Amino acid sequence: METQSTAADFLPIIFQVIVALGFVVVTLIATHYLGPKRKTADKLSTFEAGVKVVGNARQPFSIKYFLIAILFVLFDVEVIFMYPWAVNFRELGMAGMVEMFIFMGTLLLGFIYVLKKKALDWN
Amino acid sequence: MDIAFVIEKFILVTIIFAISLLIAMYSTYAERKVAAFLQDRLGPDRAGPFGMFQPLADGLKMFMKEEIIPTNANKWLFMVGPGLAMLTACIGTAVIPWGSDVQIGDRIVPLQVTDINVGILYIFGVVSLGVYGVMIGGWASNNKYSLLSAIRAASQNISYEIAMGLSIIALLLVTNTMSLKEIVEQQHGWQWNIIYQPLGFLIFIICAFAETNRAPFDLPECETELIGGYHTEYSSMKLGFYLFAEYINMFVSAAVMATLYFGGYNYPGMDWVLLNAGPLFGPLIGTVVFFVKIFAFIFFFMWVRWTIPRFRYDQLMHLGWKVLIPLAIANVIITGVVIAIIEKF
Amino acid sequence: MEQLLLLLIFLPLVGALVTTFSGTAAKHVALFSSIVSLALTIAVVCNFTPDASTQFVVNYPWIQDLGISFHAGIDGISIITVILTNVLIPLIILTGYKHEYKNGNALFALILFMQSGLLIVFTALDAFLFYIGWEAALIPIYFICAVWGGKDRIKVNMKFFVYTIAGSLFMLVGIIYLYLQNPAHNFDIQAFYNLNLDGAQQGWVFWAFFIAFAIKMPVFPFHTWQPSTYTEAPAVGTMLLSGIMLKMGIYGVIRWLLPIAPAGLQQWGYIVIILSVIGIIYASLIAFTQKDAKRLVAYSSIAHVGLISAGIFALNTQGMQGAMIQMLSHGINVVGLFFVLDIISSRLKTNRISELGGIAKQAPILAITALIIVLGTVALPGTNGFIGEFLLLMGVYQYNIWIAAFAGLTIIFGAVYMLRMYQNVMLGKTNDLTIGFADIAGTEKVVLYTICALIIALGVYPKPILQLSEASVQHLIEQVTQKLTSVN
Amino acid sequence: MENMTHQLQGVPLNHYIWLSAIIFTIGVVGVLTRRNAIVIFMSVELMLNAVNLLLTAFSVHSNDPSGQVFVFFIMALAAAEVAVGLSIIVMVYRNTQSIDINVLNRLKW
Amino acid sequence: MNIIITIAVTALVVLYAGLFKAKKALLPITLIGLLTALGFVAVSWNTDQVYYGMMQMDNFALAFSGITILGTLFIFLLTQNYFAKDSENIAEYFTLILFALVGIVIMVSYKNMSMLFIGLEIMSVSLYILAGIRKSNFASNEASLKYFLMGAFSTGFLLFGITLIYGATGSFDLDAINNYLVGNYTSISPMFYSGLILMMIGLSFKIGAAPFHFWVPDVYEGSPTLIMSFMSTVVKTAGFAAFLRLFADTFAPLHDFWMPPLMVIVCLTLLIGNVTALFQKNFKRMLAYSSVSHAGYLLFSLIALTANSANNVLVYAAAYTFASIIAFGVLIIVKQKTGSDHFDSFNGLAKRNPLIAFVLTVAMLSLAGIPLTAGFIGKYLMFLNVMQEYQILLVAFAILNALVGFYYYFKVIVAMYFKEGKEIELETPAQYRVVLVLSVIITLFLGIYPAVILNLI
Repeated sequence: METQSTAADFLPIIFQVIVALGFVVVTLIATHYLGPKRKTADKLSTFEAGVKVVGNARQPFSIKYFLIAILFVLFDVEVIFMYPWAVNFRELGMAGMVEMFIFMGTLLLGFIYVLKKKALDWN
Repeated sequence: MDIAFVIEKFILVTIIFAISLLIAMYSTYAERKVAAFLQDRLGPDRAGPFGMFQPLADGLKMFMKEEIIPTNANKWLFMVGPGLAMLTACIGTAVIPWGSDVQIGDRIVPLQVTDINVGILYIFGVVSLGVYGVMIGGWASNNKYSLLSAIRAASQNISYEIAMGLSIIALLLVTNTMSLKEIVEQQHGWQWNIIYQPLGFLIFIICAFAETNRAPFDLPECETELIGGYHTEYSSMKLGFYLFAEYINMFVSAAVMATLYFGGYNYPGMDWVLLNAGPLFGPLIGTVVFFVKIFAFIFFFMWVRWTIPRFRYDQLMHLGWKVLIPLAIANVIITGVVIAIIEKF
Repeated sequence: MEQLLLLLIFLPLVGALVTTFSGTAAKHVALFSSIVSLALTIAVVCNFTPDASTQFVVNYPWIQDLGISFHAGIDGISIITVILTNVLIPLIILTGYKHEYKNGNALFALILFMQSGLLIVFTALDAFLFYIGWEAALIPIYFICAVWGGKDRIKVNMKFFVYTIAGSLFMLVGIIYLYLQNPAHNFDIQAFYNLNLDGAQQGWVFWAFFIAFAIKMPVFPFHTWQPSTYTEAPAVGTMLLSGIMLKMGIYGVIRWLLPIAPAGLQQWGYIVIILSVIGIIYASLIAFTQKDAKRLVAYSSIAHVGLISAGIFALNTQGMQGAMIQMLSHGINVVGLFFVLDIISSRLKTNRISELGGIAKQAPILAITALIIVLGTVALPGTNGFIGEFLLLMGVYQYNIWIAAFAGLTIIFGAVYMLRMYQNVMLGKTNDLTIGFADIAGTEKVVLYTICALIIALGVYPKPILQLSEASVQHLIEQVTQKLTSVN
Repeated sequence: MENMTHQLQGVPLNHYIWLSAIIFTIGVVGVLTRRNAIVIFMSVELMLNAVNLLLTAFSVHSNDPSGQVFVFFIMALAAAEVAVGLSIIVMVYRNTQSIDINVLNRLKW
Repeated sequence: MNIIITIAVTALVVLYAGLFKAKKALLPITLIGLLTALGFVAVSWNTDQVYYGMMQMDNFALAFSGITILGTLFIFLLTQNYFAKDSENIAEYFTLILFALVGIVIMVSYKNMSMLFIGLEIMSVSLYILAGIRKSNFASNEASLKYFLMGAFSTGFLLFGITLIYGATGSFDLDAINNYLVGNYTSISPMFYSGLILMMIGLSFKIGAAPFHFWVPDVYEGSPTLIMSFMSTVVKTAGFAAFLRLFADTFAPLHDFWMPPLMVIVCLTLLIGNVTALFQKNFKRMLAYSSVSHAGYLLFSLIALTANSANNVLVYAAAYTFASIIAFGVLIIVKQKTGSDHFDSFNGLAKRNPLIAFVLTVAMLSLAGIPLTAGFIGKYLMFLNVMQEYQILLVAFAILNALVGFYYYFKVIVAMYFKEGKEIELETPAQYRVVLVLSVIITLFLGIYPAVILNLI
């Protein structure tokens, strides 16, 4: 069995976050005041390789990306289930392994389905 | 409240933080030098001896440049983006064991910010958060190229994250713990996990390249297609943050790889060294070894960048989903079965 | 012997099934089936011992878990209604012979189906079975009236249906209540009789049942569905409704309400009687003003039924006997009346009294038979109506002289408006409309002759019928009085 | 160190309950008052997370791992729900160019 | 357990059959799978197996599984010619329905709150998609989105309820919770009460009981008819089984506490469902509201908890399921022909299609609760149950509602038989005829001889 982590073990992480956050904020503020400020309309407009800006960037994009995101959510969450199993692999023994393989088999079925449906083909 | 504990941790955090910044800075320098070496030219050589102060000059320039926030952009998110990218890059180092415990006076100081029992998950979480920095920046810029690049970056990252997670699972089957410290301890001497998990490591390192958006997976920054990538609209230190975050990420992933697969601060014959070098220097030698491994990985990263051409986007997705994920699953199954056979349960 | 009853009940069902699929021969099949039923009825009557016992009993477990069984039998009371049903159904089918119905086989099948339901109602000795039959008889008549009815049929029938079903749902609650009170947890009628309910409980049960029966009969003020439904229904539907269906309510009161909740009856009976008398007067007055002969007969029917219900609720032998005989006579008479009107309307397309007249000259046979039927309806001595109404009035008289006086008015009223109608329709000058009126022939003759024969036969020699029911009625009254004394 | 750990561990259960209840209520109010399908959906997720938090708290409090296992289930199924839900929202968006649920009132009662 | 595995495997096989373009094989595979599952139901009868403390295949679970599987089977038979014109992804729809069925079987057999949740979600998530399978149809989109948002919202309530109950009792196990209630009857944690109420709200959402019903008509109307028939029959039945398992068994000791709010729910459900159904001009929408009102009748059995409550729900659910399947089947045929689901499109149906008219009549009579149909037995048992506690007022209220019900169920009968309409001849595919006739036979058989189903549980 794992050693139980206590809340105190996570405290140093907060220290690190504090340090990093401090650094980031201070630097951002510092650069804000350090740099010169000579603003022109051209400079502030969106850069599209020097060509005139066409439309707004807030528009629908390929559904493929969305599909990838959804698939990620699903697969990643399923993978999460394997972590406790992997850590306790030896304690769970044969039964645990068979069960997890069935689980992975199901997952694989889904994966194959996704592949066959050509959800992951780019062109 | 235990003041000594807090002080100790703050000192350690600051040191690690400084080191990672330093390494990131000099990685930029190293990158140019390596590139120059590989392309048979000199590289930066003006600022200081061998151009040693080049990174400092670059940093200063970042500070002093004009800060531009495009009028169409969403101001707050525009600033949060790079900040978040930097922040997540910086906190990833918290769980990496830099060396075994050193004894300073009576006090035993672990060379690790904290050893939590879900260290690997922590790293994963932080790495996933990094995607937000890119996404937010790309979206807030309100620039089609930035957005497209951000989305590409995000989908690339998440695609490879699955394979990465799966390759780690195979490793966990071997180690039975998620604490990085324990994983390192198990690899005492020369029993590095690379021996048990060569395939896992291969998958992991490929994914690591993709996760850090390094060549050959640097599609989000592909100049020919997307101008500057998700940070097209950025300037000054905000741009600096994105670039920096990338190098820090490289450093972190090198450290993680060294920890997980190459024994961390372990090296053959370390017992003898530890016995003779004393409670302070013995572990520090381990730390040095660890950094050597990290540098080797960083060098490898750079070497690959200047050797292998960039993937096409479809090739990238194809590799991630159709090759690495099945391979990783197969790896898990094989590992499981082999362990089961060896342990005969 | 039991098989006889089962046959009686299920033969029409089989008949209905065959009729549905027999194409153009449907009406013959239906008639054949109903005549076989009639023959069976005669067999039953011949085998019936006129005492208080229940005969031909069948008792099969049906849904045992719920204490429901297929328990049926015939005693002196139910035999009257069984005779009524099985005599009238062939006649009604015959009346339908002349009409060209769309989907005629469905119509005849539904009639037979309904016959089955009615027979279940009249023979059931299990409250649940009774309820099932009650509803089973409703569905076919609903369809008959709504498919083959007049132009307002949909609305009118919905009213009729909702009224009836509302009543029956209350009855269902009453039945469930009794079931729960019954320690044996079944629906057996004898067990229900033996329940010891206190006065208040009986009061509730009384109302639960009474509303259902009152709507069916219909007693004032639950009658509002009736005239329009009768008017809109096709002739066969009207005959079924008025001739047989109406008796379900009366029978229900006698079979279920009286013996189970006599105390409730005692408590609330006076209200019912008053309502009945109000109904009689009200219906008669309305009947006076009717311009449509069919509506007039409908209202007369309410008046007659009012008298029957008053007679029953008077709770004495005369009233009860009168109710029995009047059920039969009224059924026959009213079917006759409606048939006469149907003959007229099918030839002249109208039933408005003012448009008719002088039919007697053109169609003397029709006029004579119609006269006999009208006389029977107005209870002329020597016709069947007389015996029933006389006994009923006697019964009511014993209960309260003033009520009897008011009820007696119906006879006079009835005579006035019926005869006036007869006069206006049959006698008088032949007008343009009635000039080409053809006299009755074929099946029409068969039906009307039979009806007239029955009217006269029952009027002259009612003894066999009275004998059939006497013992049972006597027994019922005894039972009720006994129970009343035990409660009080 | 001991002291600190103790303090961290010693957050009374009631606080968790109140916190979760508040988060949950925020979620409910969000669902009921917002008109944007995505925001509604996020409010729902907030409700689920309140549940997760509370389950974990109870689980630790009563030293019974099943509560945390339940959290896993909730997360997994919430992920499935997210996948389906977002797809539905995208589908609706493609047909209507809007994710305001007020637009979706062609079916009236 | 075999049942769940069978259905799940069938679902996967169907999915893959679709992948390899074996369209003809889809329905046969599905039917074989479902029949096998039914076989397992029959085989495991009276065995009362408990699986790892998570699921209990007692007769209750098996009976409800049987009915839901049978209902699904019928609905599958109605798919003939249905999906083909809508989409290419028939196999996916089949699979989703089967997955939903897996969830349903879990829902009716759970012994642990986590299984309730998982079953519910497996079912719901599948249904969210199914509601929206007409991707370009606006109503379908909207139905899907509404169903999804409401479903997720109610899941939140359910989960919070479960959590509070877990906090109070320290367990998700139904027996343990029950033991807690019995053991600490005098000192039940207030958390438990709030948890119970939240669960009640969550489940009421799911089964569409008022005042949490507002999504039902919209979702039902927007969804494709076939999916609606699945949702309003099989899914609803499962929801009640889940409700019942929890409240009638586990929470039974607290009956006095949760009965009054439930009574309010029942009355509201009946009233709203019936009165609104009355004013509908659209058959499909009328069925949606009528399904709300039937939820009210079904909840009746929980007001007076007796040993028969579960069985009464079973009978009612069976009656309701088969009658509804008929109604939906006919609706699909009519709509395919006339393009409308208003009452008017049924005008004059009886002339050319006596069989269709007859089966629909029987279905309506059953839904209205006329004797000799299964619906009557169902209603009768409900009334009987409540009468046992002498809740006369409630019964009277229900009767009034039943009357209203007659009115709108007869609307379609009126349209079919008594109104003149275009004389349309409907094509009734063979499978439809099988389903319709079988359902009518079941409806009538259960109405005339209900003894077979009365003592199942």
